[in-house]
Amino acid sequence: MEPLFNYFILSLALLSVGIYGLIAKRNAIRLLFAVEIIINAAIINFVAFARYSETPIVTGQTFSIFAIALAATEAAVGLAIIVQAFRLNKDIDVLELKKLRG
Amino acid sequence: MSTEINYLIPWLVFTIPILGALLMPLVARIGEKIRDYYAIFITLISAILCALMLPLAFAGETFHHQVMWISALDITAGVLADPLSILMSNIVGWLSFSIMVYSLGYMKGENNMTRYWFLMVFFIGSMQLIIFSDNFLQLFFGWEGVGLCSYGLISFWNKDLKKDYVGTIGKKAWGIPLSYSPTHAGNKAFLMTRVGDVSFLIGILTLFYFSGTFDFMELSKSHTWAVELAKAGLLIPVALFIFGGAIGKSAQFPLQEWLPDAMAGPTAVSALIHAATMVKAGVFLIARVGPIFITAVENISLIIPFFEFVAWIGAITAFLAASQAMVSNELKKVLAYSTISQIGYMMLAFGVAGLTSNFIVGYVAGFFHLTSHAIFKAALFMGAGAIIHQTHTKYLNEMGGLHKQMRLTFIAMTIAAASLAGIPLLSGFWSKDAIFASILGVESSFNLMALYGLASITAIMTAFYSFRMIGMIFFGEKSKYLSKLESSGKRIREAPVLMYAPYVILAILTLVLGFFGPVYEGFLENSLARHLEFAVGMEIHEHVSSINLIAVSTSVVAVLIGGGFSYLFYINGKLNPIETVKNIPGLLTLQKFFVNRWYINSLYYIVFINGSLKLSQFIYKHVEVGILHKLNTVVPKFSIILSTLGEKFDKYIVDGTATRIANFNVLISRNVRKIQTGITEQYVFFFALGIILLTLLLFG
Amino acid sequence: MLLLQAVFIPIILAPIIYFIGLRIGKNVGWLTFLILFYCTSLLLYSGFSSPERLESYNWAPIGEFGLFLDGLSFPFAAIIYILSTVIAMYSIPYMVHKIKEDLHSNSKKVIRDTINRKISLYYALYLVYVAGMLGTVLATNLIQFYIFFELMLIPSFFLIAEFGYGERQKISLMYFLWTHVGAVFLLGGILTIGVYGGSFNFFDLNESGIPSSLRVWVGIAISVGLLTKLAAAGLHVWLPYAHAESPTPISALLSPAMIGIGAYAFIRIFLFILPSIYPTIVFAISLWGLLTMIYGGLMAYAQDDLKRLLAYSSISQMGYIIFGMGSLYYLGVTGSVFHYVSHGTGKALLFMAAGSIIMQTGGVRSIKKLGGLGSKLPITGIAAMIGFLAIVGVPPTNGFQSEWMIFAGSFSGALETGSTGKLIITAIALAGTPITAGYALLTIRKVFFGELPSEFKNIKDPSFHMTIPLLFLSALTIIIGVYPSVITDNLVPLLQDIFGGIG
Amino acid sequence: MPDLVFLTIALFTLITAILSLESRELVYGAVALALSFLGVAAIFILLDALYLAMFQILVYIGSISVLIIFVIMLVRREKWSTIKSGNERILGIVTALSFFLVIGYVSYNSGLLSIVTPNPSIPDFYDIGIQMINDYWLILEVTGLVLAASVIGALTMAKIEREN
Repeated sequence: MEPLFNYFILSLALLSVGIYGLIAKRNAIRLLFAVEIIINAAIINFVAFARYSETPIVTGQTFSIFAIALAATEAAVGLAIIVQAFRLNKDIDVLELKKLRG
Repeated sequence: MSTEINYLIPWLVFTIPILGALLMPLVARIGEKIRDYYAIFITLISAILCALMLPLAFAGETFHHQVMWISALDITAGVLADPLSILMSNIVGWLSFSIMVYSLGYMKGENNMTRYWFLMVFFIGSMQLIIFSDNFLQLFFGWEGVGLCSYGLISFWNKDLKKDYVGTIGKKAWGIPLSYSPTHAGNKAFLMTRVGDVSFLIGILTLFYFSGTFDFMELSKSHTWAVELAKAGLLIPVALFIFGGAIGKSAQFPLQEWLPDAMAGPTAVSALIHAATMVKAGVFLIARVGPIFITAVENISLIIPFFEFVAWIGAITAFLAASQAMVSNELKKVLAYSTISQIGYMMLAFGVAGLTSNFIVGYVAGFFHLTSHAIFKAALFMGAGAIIHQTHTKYLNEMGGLHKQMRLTFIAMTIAAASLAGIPLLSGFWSKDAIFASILGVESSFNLMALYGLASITAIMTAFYSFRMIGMIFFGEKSKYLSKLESSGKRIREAPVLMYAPYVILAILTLVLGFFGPVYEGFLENSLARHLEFAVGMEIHEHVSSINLIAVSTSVVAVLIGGGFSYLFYINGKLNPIETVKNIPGLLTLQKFFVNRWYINSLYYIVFINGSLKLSQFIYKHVEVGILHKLNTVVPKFSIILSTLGEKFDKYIVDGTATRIANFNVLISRNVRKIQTGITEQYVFFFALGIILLTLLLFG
Repeated sequence: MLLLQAVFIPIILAPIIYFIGLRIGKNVGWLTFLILFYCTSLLLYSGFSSPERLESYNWAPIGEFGLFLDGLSFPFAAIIYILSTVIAMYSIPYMVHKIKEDLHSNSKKVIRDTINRKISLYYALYLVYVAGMLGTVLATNLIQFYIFFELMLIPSFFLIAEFGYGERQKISLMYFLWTHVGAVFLLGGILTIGVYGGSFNFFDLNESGIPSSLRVWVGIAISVGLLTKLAAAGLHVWLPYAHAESPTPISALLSPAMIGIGAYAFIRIFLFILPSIYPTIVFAISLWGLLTMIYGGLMAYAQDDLKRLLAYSSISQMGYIIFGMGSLYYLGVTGSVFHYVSHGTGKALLFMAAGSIIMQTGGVRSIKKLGGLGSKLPITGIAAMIGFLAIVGVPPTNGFQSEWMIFAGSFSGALETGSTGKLIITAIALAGTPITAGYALLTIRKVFFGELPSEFKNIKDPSFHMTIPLLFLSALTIIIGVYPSVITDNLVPLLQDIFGGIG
Repeated sequence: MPDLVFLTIALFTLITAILSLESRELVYGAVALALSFLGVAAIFILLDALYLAMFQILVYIGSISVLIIFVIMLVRREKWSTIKSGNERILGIVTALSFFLVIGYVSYNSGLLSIVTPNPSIPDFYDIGIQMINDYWLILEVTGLVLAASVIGALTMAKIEREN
């Protein structure tokens, strides 16, 4: 099997991709993609570290499941917001949505 | 000879009235008549059940039945039917039945009769509970039950109308009023007996620690507790604390002050509770507990001080109360004082029983006096009630010359009063004689002389006030009040039959008991002695009942002196009492002293009632509100003051500097504000940057 | 799951009750009553079916989230829920009356809307409040205990602030601050125990881990915290205000049910967790108890406001409980627990009777202005009489059973340890009991006896919502008084074991 | 050396992830994202987390991706193509790369490399259920509540629109 480090690097790479996406993109849907990627990176870490722990534990998987469920809700809400914003502004450029700032 | 009874009977004697009383409000819904008869019916059943147990008493046997009560503490409930309790329960049962019948007439037309019947029936149940209890805790239930009913019945007329007051309104001693509204009197009775009860509780709880039980039978079987108590030096205190309960309930010195005022209740109540039964509970308690203590101690001298105390309390109370009865102007109060005094006699007898070599003599004397007194005092009270009912006055000096109009009442009351005074061959004569005889058996000469002296003087006073009462009611001229009443068209006549029948019957019973006095005494001695011997385990010496000549002559002389004066003053009219008092120096002061109840009442009010109220007001004003509540508000106030001070400091000193700093801050904030773009990209960027820098710093 | 249901059903349903209440108005009281009735039956069933019941759930990382019903917690739990159930019913007419009284509007719609809004708020808070009390008593974990301790405090704060009399905001704040300061002491104590003892669970906690130099301070901190709750003399200032000015049904819960929880916590913590500290503080505790009972009683004499009098009487009764806790003998502690029950039923009866009087006379609270009500309000009068008898400790009410146990325990403790000082204290305490009888009788006499003021000619007993709770509690008071085994059977062996360990 | 299977899957996942962000058409991006999720699922299989992999496929590919595609279709406009990424792009690349390098370097130096062998016992998905119900029931319930709340929230937003 692989050493743990490889999984870690994969997860780190995905996280970096996600960060890049969050910084570089202005399209709200792309931002959502980036967030999902980051969550996936985190989940990989969870599972991998749990798998490689000295005592057998499943907590990593359990929490991954919670995380996935929460990611789903987040996606749903995020998309709803996007749809709403689009209908109000006819635009999903986040820079244009700045006026939401208090 | 063995006599069997159904084990349920003693239980039913008190559960029927208690549960029956609880049903009273429901029965009252059916109809008023049914409610009244229901109450009397329950009393009758209870009395009949008592009578069913009499064979057991004749045989001198004991019946004991227990059930588990508080299992965790191993406390049982039970009934103890021995000659003592059976005899007592018969007295209570039948007297209460007759008084209940009397109530039917006396209370006719009153409102709130449901409450009255409830309390009366509940009282009877509680009283029987006291009598049949086989342990202290259960006894205490009954003990407080009767106290409650007494409280409720004294304050029965709780509207506190002026006509229901006891005592003459406006009279004061040391600035303390001597007249009380019914509810006040009820509170007073409850509180004073409560003081006694607390002492009782201290006693039985300490006893409980040493013996681990409340049970009378167990206490009399095992004697280790007494040894340990004596070792701890608590034997006499515990006994005295228990006696404290009896002092409160039986209105003995120093807790006697509640009983005269308890006359604020309806007369039937006074007859039942404050003459015949409840106040005897204390006597009964001593009769229960005394033998247990005597048999428990190894050496009888250990317990002697307790009996000395009991005897002295009895003697002092008898004297004190009799002196007040001589001067009281209210008919019921005379009877109340007389009750206190007679109970003092009983206490004296039980106390003396422990001081003599032969316990049974005093014991029987006390119990004999209890019986005879219950009967004739109930008769006297009921007669007095009838008179008050017919003449609408409670004052003796507003009566007079009634012997023609109320012939039956006159005869019945005279018999009862004569018995009270100790006229030979009436029941009171025999029982008092027995007490005198038992005092003569006292071994210590000082006690003998003093107690006998006090008892004899009291006997003189008893005869005096008995005949004074009869004289003032039935003889002499009609008072102005009565004449006025008659001229206004109101005729004074005999009370209705429902009322006079009970007290006439009781008067006849007094005569009968007088006739068979020595026989009854012998019977009592037999069954009680057997009981004490076998159930309690006491050694009883054979005692031959005989008439003690010294005792008889003392009591006859006492009657002659007391009765003679009374005759001259009130019946014959040869001497004018008012003039006499005025003429003999010192007598007026003495009279005032007696009328003001030896100022004991006022003293209690000043020290305890007003004292605690004043103390409470004082503490409330100066500690609670003055300190604690102030603290409660001072702390916030102080902080507010501090903050205002701080504000001033701010304004004049800090502000100057602060303004500049503030301006500078505004400058910064304007610039910083630019950072808050609301653009996610920038946030993420700085976040990532932060993490990178942090990692480099920490691990790089 | 029975106990879990009993605690959490009310909490979960509280918001739902609020929204339902907005629609159906005062009838939401019946819904609350049913919920609590169900929970009470669960509780009583669990209590009577087995002497001990433990429900435990993992609650990482703090420990076990447990609900524990044994002989000690059962009397407390049962009284809390029984009282809150009957008071839920009692509150319906009272709160409607109270809200109307506070309202200055003639528009029917405004009145109806306000009543709906306020009464649903009331019942929602009420549910959380009673569940918080129950949770405190059933907790098996110090942290859990503290959380519930606060959970009962916060709704009661809002209940006073929103529905009280007089300067209610100020008073509720005072109440909150005082009890909170107490709670902070308590928190300090229990955190110390938990940290040194190795666990926050009652059953795993090891007392020996606490350094001996710290033990006394822990004991003092916890005692002060709990005695503030119990309103011991000196720490009682908040109580008369809070109890007198809160809406009467809440007074009827605050005073009998809530403050006594301090006693539960005291017994649980000191006897079961810290038995080595307990003997060192008992003398101070009984002295404090004595002071409290006499002080509270004397203060009650000086009151004219009916509810304030009852509040001071509560202080005095808490003195009895504290006194029993300091007895160092199993019977005394039994008496304390029992007295919580007696005081619970008795004082609830009194507050409810006071509420009935206040409602029927149109807000008269001054004893001087009342009188002769016995004939007009017979059921209220009987209930108040029984309540007072329970407080005074007269058989056949349960107050007698608890009082004799307290004093027997105290005597026994004193004789066992051979402490003369304690013996004297106990005698003084017993001699002080007529004080209670004094103010009780005086109040009865002034309120129910005597002449009826003319303005009360036409009043009568309130509706069955209020009389049935009164009669029910009266019956309960006497039943427990005659048959005390329901309380003592499981409690006494438990305490005997404990004291076997200490002695 | 990394296993060939792992390497393939990892590269696939990474490339599709980058594609999902960089594709010209948003729809393609969405498809690429779905593929990336699939890659992650494969990683899970490598890690012996079969149940999780199935869950990942069900939730991410089956629902989230589909949802995203729907939304994209709903809001399809010309304007998207006009949304330009300017300087941010370079900034993003630099940041992400430096982030990767720094964290990678640090962790390379940490003891992470020494962990090579996984735990011999393969966790059973029964255990997940047991643990979830026994230890984390509260979290489970809260998650359920959050789900419900989000559904309600999403619906509310849609509803406001309709009223307009």
